[in-house]
Amino acid sequence: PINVVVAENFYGDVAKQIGGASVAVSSILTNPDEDPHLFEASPSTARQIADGRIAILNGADYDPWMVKLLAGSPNPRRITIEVAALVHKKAGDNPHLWYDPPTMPAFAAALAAQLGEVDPAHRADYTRNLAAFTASLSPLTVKIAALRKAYAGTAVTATEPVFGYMADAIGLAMRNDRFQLAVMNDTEPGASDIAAFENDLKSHRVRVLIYNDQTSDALTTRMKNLAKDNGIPVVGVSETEPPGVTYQDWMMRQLTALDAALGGKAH
Amino acid sequence: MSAVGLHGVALTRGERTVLSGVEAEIAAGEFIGILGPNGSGKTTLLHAILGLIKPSAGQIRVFDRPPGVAGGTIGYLPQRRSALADLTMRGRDYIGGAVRGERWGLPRLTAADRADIDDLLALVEGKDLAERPLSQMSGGELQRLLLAKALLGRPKLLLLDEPLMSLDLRFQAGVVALVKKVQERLRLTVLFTAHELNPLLGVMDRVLYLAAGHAAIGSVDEVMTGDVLTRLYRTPIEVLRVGGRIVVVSAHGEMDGHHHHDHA
Amino acid sequence: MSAVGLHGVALTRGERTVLSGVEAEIAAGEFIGILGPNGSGKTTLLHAILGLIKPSAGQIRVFDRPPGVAGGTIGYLPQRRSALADLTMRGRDYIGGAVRGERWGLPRLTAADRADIDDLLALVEGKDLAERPLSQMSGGELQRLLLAKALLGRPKLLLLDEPLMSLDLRFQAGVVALVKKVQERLRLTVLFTAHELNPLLGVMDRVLYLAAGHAAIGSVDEVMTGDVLTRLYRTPIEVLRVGGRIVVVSAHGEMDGHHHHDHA
Amino acid sequence: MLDYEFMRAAFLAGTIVAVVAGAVGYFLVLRNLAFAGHALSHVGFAGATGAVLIGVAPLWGLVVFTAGAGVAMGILGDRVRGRDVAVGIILSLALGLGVLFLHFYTSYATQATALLFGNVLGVSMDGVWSLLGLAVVSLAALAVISRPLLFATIDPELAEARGVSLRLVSVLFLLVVALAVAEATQVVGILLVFALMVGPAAAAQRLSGRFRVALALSVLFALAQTWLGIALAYETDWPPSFWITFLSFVTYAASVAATHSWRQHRVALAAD
Amino acid sequence: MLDYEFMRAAFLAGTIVAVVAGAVGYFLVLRNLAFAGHALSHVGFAGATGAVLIGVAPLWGLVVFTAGAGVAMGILGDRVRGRDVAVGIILSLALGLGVLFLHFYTSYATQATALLFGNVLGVSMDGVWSLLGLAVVSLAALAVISRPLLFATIDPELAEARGVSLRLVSVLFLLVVALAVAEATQVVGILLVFALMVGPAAAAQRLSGRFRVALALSVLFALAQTWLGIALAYETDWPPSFWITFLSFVTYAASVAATHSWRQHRVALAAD
Ligand SMILES: Nc1ncnc2c1ncn2[C@@H]1O[C@H](COP(=O)(O)OP(=O)(O)OP(=O)(O)O)[C@@H](O)[C@H]1O
Ligand SMILES: Nc1ncnc2c1ncn2[C@@H]1O[C@H](COP(=O)(O)OP(=O)(O)OP(=O)(O)O)[C@@H](O)[C@H]1O
Ligand SMILES: [Mg+2]
Ligand SMILES: [Mg+2]
Ligand SMILES: [Zn+2]
Repeated sequence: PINVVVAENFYGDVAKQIGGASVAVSSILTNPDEDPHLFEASPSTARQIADGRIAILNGADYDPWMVKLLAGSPNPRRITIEVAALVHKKAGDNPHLWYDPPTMPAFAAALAAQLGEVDPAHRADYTRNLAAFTASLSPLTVKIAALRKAYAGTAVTATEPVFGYMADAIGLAMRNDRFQLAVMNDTEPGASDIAAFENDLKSHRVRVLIYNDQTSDALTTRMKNLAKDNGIPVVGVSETEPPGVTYQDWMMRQLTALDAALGGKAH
Repeated sequence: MSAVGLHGVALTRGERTVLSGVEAEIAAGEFIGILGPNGSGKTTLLHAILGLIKPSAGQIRVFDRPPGVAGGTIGYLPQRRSALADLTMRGRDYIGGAVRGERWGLPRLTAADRADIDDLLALVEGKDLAERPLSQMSGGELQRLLLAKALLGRPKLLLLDEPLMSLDLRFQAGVVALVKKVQERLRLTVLFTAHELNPLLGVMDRVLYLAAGHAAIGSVDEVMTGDVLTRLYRTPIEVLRVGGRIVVVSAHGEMDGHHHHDHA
Repeated sequence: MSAVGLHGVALTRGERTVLSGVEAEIAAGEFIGILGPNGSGKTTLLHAILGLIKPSAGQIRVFDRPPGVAGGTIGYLPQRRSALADLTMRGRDYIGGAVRGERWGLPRLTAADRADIDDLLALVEGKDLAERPLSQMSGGELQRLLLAKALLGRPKLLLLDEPLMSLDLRFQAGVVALVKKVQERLRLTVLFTAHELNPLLGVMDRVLYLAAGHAAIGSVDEVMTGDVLTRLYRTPIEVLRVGGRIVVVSAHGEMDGHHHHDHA
Repeated sequence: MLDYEFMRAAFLAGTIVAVVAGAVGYFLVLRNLAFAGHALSHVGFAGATGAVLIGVAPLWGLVVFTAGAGVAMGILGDRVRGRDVAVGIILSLALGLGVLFLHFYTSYATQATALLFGNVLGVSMDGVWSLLGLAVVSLAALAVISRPLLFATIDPELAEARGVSLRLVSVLFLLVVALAVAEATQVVGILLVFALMVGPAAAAQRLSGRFRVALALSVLFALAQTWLGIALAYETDWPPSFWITFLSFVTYAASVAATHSWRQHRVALAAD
Repeated sequence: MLDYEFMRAAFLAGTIVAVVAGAVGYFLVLRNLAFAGHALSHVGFAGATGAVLIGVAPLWGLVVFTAGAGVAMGILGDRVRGRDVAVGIILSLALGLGVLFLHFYTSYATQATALLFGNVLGVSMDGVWSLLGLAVVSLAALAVISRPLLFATIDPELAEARGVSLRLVSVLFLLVVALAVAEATQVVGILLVFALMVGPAAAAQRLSGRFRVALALSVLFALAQTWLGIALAYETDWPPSFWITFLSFVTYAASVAATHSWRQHRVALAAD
């Protein structure tokens, strides 16, 4: 089989769906929010990268360690797919690209094309798998359109910009961007940012709080509690794919949860 | 009562045996001068009496108990001190920090403690040191302050390791007189190491002398003879008796750089 | 040539004026004893000559240049030393670390440097110190090592701040004789502070005495009289002449704890 | 400014942390242990990671590791020279263990990392209460050990001779530091705790040679920096940690400028 | 094991870092500056963040900030007592500035953090070359200052009297440390650099009182730990940093057990 090594598990999941039995996918399980003091890949990870025929990473400086590991094992035959480049995003942009609806189709197409070149014998399989994958995304597309129709312009807020692209796609009016940016950048939101956030929750100016379950600290936890106290629904989203579900299910669950929180009006 | 008993004591530092077969019985209330050339083990012996190092042979008793348990009843002026030079604490607080320092609790000073500290500072003529930071004191000023601290808490046994170091003649005489006075008043036992024999002559009860790995204790008249001291220090020393006082003078001999000086 | 010139020098530490109006001309090759009670400013004066503190008035010249530029030509034994006590470096390397230490480059020792260090160690009878870590030396052993280091690099001016501190009689006599020998051989200028007058009597050319904020320089015979010293130290001091030698003896007076001792 | 509950909580939490940090910091600086204070905050992280790995609440791992490291530092380094090295070695080892624990994660270590970044503007009233509890415990422990601690710090030789175990005192003090750092860090953040421990105490010790006065000044400076820092953060909308560390720096720099030895050093420098 | 280029690069990079860290670490430990070494690795991050903010390459910010902090530490703390505090204050200030810079970000700070992810298994051959360049520069600089550095370290009073500027030496040395830490950290990771600076040097100084021998031992220990650590990592598939810090700890612990003063300390402890 073709060795495919991916930085984040959601890309790995999609790579499996496209490659099927003729690829061996290894996802490097790393927490995106690790203390930089403590991040380190193990030798087997480095070996997977060295042995990988195709390497996949998010880019936009979301996974700089992957860039280094790739540079450490130069291989002219290896094909590297940087998702950010496919969707024309660069360092400094919101790196949570996999929440942007156009990202996965673009990635899947690029991967299928590369696999076809690497392994022409199974090119037909890849093309078929790509078609199946694209088709499987259509419920998501439908759901997003429905959400958009029902809730475009609705004010929501979030503790972190993980869900940012999806919120844009739905047309939600995302508030408190500066607060989210500060949390993501590991700095401290200013007093006015916190005040604005609290006011939004207390005066019900937002309908939903989108909350990153994977990175919570005292401040974001307090915001979650404040939202609950004020009867504002909290929708949990996660930065990476939970075990045992596909990308499509993962996204659909989150969208369904959002819909439920907003009143269940999207059909 | 015996203040310090040394029975067949051997002391080792690293691999070297510094002293062995030390036998001495020091009675409560005695003023003992500990003499001996550099490296003969004066400091080592005091450390052993404090319980900081264990004898490799023999037994040490302090007030009929093992060393190290007497705690607050021992006053000590160490020869070496850890970095004091840049401590900005003033003299009075430096002494105050040692009051009942071996007990848990807040470093509170009672009015009696304060009066005590004032007394001690007055004794060492250190009233003006009370308000000044340690980092700004001259060597001799620091020495006086440390002496005051060693006397804190009415110790029953006072171990002074070269308390005359850095002091001028006036203070040397003063410190010796002061220690003698305190000793007599409180029936203190004093072990006093020094290289300056002169200031100690009038006050010592007995001399403990260390040399060549052995120790011997004797009266002043037994030890303070030219012959004994010359043997002890291995340099010509004369003991002169002038004007009713004993004066120890070293002859100004050249030091022989090629002769090996044995410390063991 | 004048080795050290002090012209109307005033020295201040913090807010206190330690010395003022100091006038002295020290010729190259002289052996000067600097005497004075604790806190009289001996160390301060040496610091000023080294250029470590600037005079608040007057001018200091060292070999006709401002202080602080002479660099390698000055040997110095400081009275206070930063934490040496726990340095595991052995004696020889400790001295070697100072060889041409003021120049950039690797700390390489030539065969000549090594021979030099051996000579110096032999001079202070410190051959056995060469291989031992500093943390395991007695106070006097350390002192000898530091003296050897001060003599490194054939200095023209040697400033020794209480080099006799912690030394036994044998080594005191030895160190003085050694410094004298080196001084005569190399026509060295020596400034030597001490509290022990006896060991210096035979070797000093002149005495610089500091007291009550002032300094005066004079011949040994001028200063070494009971009257002058009694005034200087403010304690009864007798100068006895026995067997052709001058002996300075302090009378064993009680120290008066309530009398204010003025340092300025 | 005080209309918002988060501002009230911030002032309260800041006040509590300032008092603890000012008092503990006085001894920390006197004993030259700033490094240990900083290192303990890293160590806690490794502990939290390990705890999550074996399925225990991260707070436990944090406390156990920090306390263990405090004990190890105290035992290995009761002398000045050894201390710096002991802290460095234990810091390395703890971070190494943290890396190892993370390696064994099959899920994401979010729970552990979250403990690291407190924020004084994000303190809840619950947080204030837990801080208060911590403050009472650590100040009480400090009060109990303070006399032998002071003694052992300014005169180790005499203290040892009087039967004070330098090692025990050193270990107990580092336990107090560990407790203060580990818990306060979660609520208000590493940066703030550390800045409040070192700056005020160092300035206070430069300005006064009296034990009581310097200790009081240390606490006062810490309080002033915290209050002013939070107020400035509110006015400028910049992060409070920045303002507090900045004020800490300014206080220390002012104390250096105000004391004499600095002027003398300058002369010495000019004379080289 | 050496079939993989990343393993070859790891051994090469590890070797270079070990030599530099062993040599620089010898002086770092002798001067009791472990804290400064650690702190400098934090400081660089604030610089990188600031650089990105004003649109400069983050590496520049990292180097400028680390070097600046090294200079400031050297100037503020040329005496033992002041040093620890100076490092702590500057560390706080730098972290505070880092938080402030991040506060002004209107985009995602990923670029600045990207610099921090050094990893010995991710070293490219380019990285090896740049490390080699760095190693040559810092070892050359260390060689130039080493004589006055040693002098000023073991005998500050005499050195000052001989015209050595303690401050200048201190500043220059911290610049060397800053250079070594700032660059090596990006390539092989903070943890590894620091563990290799402290552990081997501390063990070497315990085991030998000879300058040359101890310096050589320090480098040798660093090399042995690195090679063995990488090999063990390959065999066990655990992270190399863990193994190297662990070996560093073991070496130091063994050196403590092997030297006498430890045994004496135990006696003193038992006697309390
Ligand atoms: N920690 C140690 N390890 C090994 N040897 C030591 C240690 N401390 C002292 N020594 C050695 O033990 C011997 C006795 O030392 P000690 O300090 O007791 O001498 P002393 O009589 O007090 O000398 P001085 O008059 O110089 O103070 C010396 O030879 C010294 O080198
Ligand atoms: N850094 C300082 N700041 C302020 N005052 C100081 C400082 N250093 C010393 N002094 C004061 O200056 C005076 C002279 O001190 P110095 O050390 O020169 O005396 P000394 O003659 O060497 O005394 P000793 O015989 O005790 O060594 C003393 O009163 C001392 O308290
Ligand atoms: Mg001694
Ligand atoms: Mg002096
Ligand atoms: Zn750190």
